[in-house]
Amino acid sequence: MTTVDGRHTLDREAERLAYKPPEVRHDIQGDMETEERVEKAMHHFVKNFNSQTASYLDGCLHCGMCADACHFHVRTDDPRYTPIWKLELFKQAYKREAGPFAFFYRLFGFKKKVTIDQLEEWQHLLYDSCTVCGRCSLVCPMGIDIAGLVSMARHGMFMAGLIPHELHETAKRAAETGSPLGITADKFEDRVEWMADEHEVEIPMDVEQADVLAVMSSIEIQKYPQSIAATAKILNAAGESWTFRTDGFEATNFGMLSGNPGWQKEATMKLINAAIKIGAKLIVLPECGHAYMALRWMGANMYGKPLPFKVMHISEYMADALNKGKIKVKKVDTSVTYHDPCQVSRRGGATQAARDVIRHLGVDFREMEYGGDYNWCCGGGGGVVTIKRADPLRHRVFKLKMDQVEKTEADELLSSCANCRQSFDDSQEHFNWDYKMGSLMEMVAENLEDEA
Amino acid sequence: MKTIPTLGDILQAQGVSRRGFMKYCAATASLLALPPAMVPRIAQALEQARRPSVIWLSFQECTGCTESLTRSSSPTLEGLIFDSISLDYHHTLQAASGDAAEAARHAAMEENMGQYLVLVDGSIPMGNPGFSTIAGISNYDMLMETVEGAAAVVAIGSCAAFGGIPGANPNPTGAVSVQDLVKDKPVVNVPGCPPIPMVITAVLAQFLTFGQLPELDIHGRPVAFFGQTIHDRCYRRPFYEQGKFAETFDDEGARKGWCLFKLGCKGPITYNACATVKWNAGTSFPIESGHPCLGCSEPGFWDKGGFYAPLSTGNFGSGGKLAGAAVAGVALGAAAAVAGRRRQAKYTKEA
Amino acid sequence: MTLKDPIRSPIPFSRGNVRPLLNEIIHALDRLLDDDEPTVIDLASLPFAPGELEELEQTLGTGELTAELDALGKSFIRETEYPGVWWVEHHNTGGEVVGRYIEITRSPEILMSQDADVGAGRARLRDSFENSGPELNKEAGK
Amino acid sequence: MDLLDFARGPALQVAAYILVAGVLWRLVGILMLKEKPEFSEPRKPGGFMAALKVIYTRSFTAAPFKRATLYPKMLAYVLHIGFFAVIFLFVPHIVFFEGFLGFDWPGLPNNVIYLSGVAAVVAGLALLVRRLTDPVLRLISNFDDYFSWFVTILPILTGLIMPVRMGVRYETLLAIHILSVAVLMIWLPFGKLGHTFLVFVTRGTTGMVFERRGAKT
Repeated sequence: MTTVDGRHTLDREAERLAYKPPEVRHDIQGDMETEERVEKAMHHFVKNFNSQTASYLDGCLHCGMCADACHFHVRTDDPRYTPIWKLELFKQAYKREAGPFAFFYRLFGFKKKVTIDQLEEWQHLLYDSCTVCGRCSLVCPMGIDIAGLVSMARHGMFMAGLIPHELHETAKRAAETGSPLGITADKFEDRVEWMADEHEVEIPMDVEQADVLAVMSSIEIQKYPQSIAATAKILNAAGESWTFRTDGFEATNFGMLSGNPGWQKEATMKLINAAIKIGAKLIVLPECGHAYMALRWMGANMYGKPLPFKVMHISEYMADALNKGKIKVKKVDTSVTYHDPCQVSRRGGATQAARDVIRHLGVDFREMEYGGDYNWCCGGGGGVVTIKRADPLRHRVFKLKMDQVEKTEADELLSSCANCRQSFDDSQEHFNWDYKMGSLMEMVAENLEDEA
Repeated sequence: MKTIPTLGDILQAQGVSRRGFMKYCAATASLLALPPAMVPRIAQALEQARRPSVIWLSFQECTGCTESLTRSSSPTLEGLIFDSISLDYHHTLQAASGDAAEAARHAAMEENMGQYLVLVDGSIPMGNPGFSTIAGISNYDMLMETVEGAAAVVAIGSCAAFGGIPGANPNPTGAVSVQDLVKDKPVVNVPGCPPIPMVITAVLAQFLTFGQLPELDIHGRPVAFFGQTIHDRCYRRPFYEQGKFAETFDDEGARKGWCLFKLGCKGPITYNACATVKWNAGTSFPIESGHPCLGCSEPGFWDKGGFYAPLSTGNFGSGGKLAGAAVAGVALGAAAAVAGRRRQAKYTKEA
Repeated sequence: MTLKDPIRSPIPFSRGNVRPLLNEIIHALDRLLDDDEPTVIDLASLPFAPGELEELEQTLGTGELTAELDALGKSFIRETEYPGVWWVEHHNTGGEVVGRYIEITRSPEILMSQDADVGAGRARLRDSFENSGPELNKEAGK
Repeated sequence: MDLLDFARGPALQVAAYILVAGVLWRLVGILMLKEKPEFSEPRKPGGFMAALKVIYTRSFTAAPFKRATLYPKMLAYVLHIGFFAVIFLFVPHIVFFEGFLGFDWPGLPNNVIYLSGVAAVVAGLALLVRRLTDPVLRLISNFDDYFSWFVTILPILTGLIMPVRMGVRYETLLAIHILSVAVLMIWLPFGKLGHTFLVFVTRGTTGMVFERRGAKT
C-alpha cells in the first residue's frame, strides 16, 4: 500500500491537474427495463420537490465550501465527494421538472434528462460516501440543508432499484421481519428475558397500559444486549410505569436510510400504534441516532398529525430525570470525551442533554475540538456501515474521528448511538486502535444510586 | 472680380501698430487654442490673408446666436476678425431689405463663387415650407441655393447644428439641422444655446488664417473647443471627487460652491469650452454662477430627461408598466408552480 | 538683486490650479536658464475657480518693472517678484481682457520695438525733419 | 436617439421590467410549490424570528470551518462589500436610486469608491482563478457560474474605466456602463445571481426548520 496518510497518495501515474474518477461500482435490484428505472428515479425525485427543497435546489451558488465540511472529501480530496455534487442529478431533475424555469430547461435542453449511467455513478455518491451527517449543511453560506436533500434523493434511487445491495437487503429484511437484523418478536422476548436474568433486573414486557414505551435498536438487541438491561435499570430507578412491546420494539428505520418512504412509514407507524395502544405519554428512544430523526422529527409527519405523546432520546430522558432528581448517579472517577450522534445532536437539537448527564456523572469531561454540533461523524451513519464495499472509504474517513478523539487524551470515549458504536468497533478493529469505547446510558445504569 | 485687400492692408489702413498686431495675433492663437509659439506663424499668415465673403442665413431661430456674437462691446479684438470679413448678407443686421437684400446675396454669391462661407443659425422646417420663409423663399430652398457655391458651411447654434429647440419633441415643424441637408459641402457645427461668441470667431479666424476648417469631432464640432467636457475642465470637479454636492440651490453646499451633479448638471456629457473660455468677456460661466450645465451644445439637449434630473438617473418610464411586469412575473411564477405540481401529481399517480 | 529682494510673500497651500502652475513656472525658469528657452503660458486655456486667478497674481506679486502699452487697447506688462516671470495682460479698447499670459523670458516680445514700427517711425521722423527743416533753420539762424 | 439615451431609457426600462418580473417569477414559482407539512412538536419556537436569526448568522463562518474556507470567504467578503459600496455609496449611484426611491443617503468620496471597485474586481479575479483551478469548483461549475461572474464584474469594470477614460468619450462609456448594468439586471433573476433574493428564502427556511428542533443553525 502506497498510502502514507490517506490524503496524499503516492500515485506517480496520476494525470496532472485531473482527477481520476474512481471506478464506477453499482448494484441493481429488480429486473426493470433501463427506461423504467430512469422514469422511476425521476418520478420519485420529483415527488420530493416542495417549496422548501425547491428553494434549496435553486439557491446553490456553486461555492464549493461544502466540500471542506465533508469528511469524505476532506480525507480523499476527491471532488466528486463535494456534498452538493452528490445532489447534481436531483438538481438536474428539479430544474427540468419543477423549477420556475423548467419549461425553458426542457425546451432548450439546458439540463439534459438524467441517464441510467449517471444514476449508476451517483449510487456511490448518494450512499457509499454520504452519512447524512449534515456537517455540510452548517457550512453552506446559503444555509442549504444538503443532508436533508440527500435523504430525499435516495427515494428516487431506491425506487429505481439502484442502491447498494447490502443496504437494500437490510432494509428489505427490516420491512419483512420488522428488524434489519431479522430479530423477531420472539427473539426480542428471549433476549429481554436473558438480560433480566443476567442482570437481575425487572423488565416489563407487553404491559397493557403504561406511561412510557421503551424501544430498542436491533444493533443493541443483537450486539449490545446489556443496553436492554441498562434501559430497564434507569426506567425502574426513575419509578416509571413503562414497558417494552413485542408489537413495537424496533427503533431503527432502514426504510428511511435506504430511501423507501413506504417502509419508513410502516416502521414508524408500528411504534406510534404501540404507544397509542398502551396509552403511553412518552416513547423513550434508545441509543440510536437515526431513530431519533425518524420518530422525533419525522414521526408526526408520517402520522399526518401531531403525535399524542412525547418522544425523547434516552440521553434526553436521562438528563431530564437527573435534573429533576428522579434518578441519582454516583460520581465516576475517569476522564471521558463524548461523540455526538449526528442525528441526535447536530440535526436533532439534543446536544446539551448528553452533557447534562455527563455533568451529573462528575467525570473529567473533555470536549473534543469542535465537538458537539460540529462533531466529525463516525463514518457509519446513513446506512453506510451496512455497505460492505464502502468499508475502505469509511475506514479512511474514520481517521478524522480518531485524531479528534485522541487529541482529548480522555480515558474513555462515550457515545449515545449504537450505530456509531458499531462503526467505532469495526474501525477500531481495522486500525487496531485500542481505545475504550462505551455507552453513556450504560455508564449511567452502572452508577445509579440505589436509594433514588 | 473685385480686388480683395489683405488683412495686413486693412490693419495698416486703420493705423494699427505692429505691437497692436502682435497683440491681435496672440489673441488669435489663444482663440484657436494654439500654443503661443505659433504666434509668428499666425502673424505671417494673417498679414497675407484676404478678406472672405460671408453670407449669414437665419432660419427658425431666436436671434440669440447673433446676439451672442454682436453683444460684446466693440471694437474688440474679436471684432477685428469681423472687420476683416465681408459680411455680405445678414438679414437681421443689414440695412437693405426685401429684393435689395436678396440681390446683395446673389451678387455676393456670384462674385465669390466657390470662395464664400455660409453661416447658418436656426433649423430648417421640413414639415411645411410655409413655416418659415424669407422674402417668400422657403428656408430649405434658400439654404440649398446658397450653399451651392459655398466653400464651407458653418452651423451656428444648436438649432442649426442639431435641430435644437424647434427640433425638440414633438418637433411640430419637422425641423432638421444643416448637416441633415447639406451633404456635399464641409459643415462645421458650432452648437450652443447660444454658442460662445469666441468659438464662432475662432472658426472664422482659422479659415482666415490658414484657409482651412478646424479639426472636427464626431458631431462636426471643432475639437479645439469641443474636445473636452465641461466636467473635465470644471473648477468644481474636486468636489465631485470628494463626494461634496449641493443638494438644493440654497443649501450650504450651494453656497460653498460644491459640485452641482445632483442638481442635474450635464457637465460630464457636455463638450464645450465654457469652463475655460467663459462668458461675458471671460467673467464666468453657468456653473460658476451656481447653475448646473444644461448641456446646450449636445444633440437633443432639450429631450435629455430634464435639466434638473441628475445625469445618473435612469429613465424608467411609468410605474404602471413596472407594476405590469410585477403582475406578469407573479403570473408566470404561479403558472410554473402549477405546472410543477401537475407533473408531480402525474408522477405520483404513475409511481 | 536688490535690497528689497528678501521680502517674499508666503505661498499659501491651495488645492486648485495655483500650485501646479507654480511648479510649471519653476520648470520654465529651468529651461530659460539652462537652454535659453522662453515659455508662454496662456491663462485663458486653464479652468480657474473664482478667486484662483487673483490668488495666483498675488502669489507672484509685483517686481521691479511695470510697463503699460497702448495699442488697440491697453496692455499691462509687469515683472513679478520672481525675475524672469512676467505677467502680461492685453485689454481691448473697451477695457475688456482679451488675453492673459505668464511669460517666462528675459523680456517679453511685446516690449521690444518692432522693426515695422521702427521703420514707420523713422519714416515719420525723417518726413517731419525734412519738411519742416528750412523753417527750423531759419528760426535758429536768427 | 443616441446610445446613452437608449441605455438610460429603453434599455434600463426593459431591464427593470425583466428584473421585477423575473424575480417574482422565480420566487412565486418556488414558494407556490406544495408546502411541506410539519407536525412534530417543536423544541423551541421557530417561525419568523428564527428565519431572521439565520439570515443574519449565516453571514459569518462558524469557527470549525474558518480555516478551510478562509481564502474564498475573504475574497467573497471583499467582492460583496466592495460591490455594495460601489453600488450604494457612490454618489451618482445614490442619485440614481433617489430617482425612483425618492430619498437618498450619504455617499463616500470617489477615491474610496474607486478603491472598493478595484478591490472587488481583484477579488472577483481571484475567485475566478480559484474556480478555474480548484478541482471541486471545476467539477461543479457550469455556464451559469462563469456568465454570472462576467455580468457581475462587467459593470464594475465599465464603471472603473470612466474616470480613466482611455480616450473614449464619456457619454459612450456611461452608455456602456449602463448597458452592462442592464445586462446584469436582466440576468440576475435567472441564474445563480438569484442568490441576492433567494438567500433570504434558503437561510430563512433552514432557520425555521432547524431552530424549532433546537438544532444547530
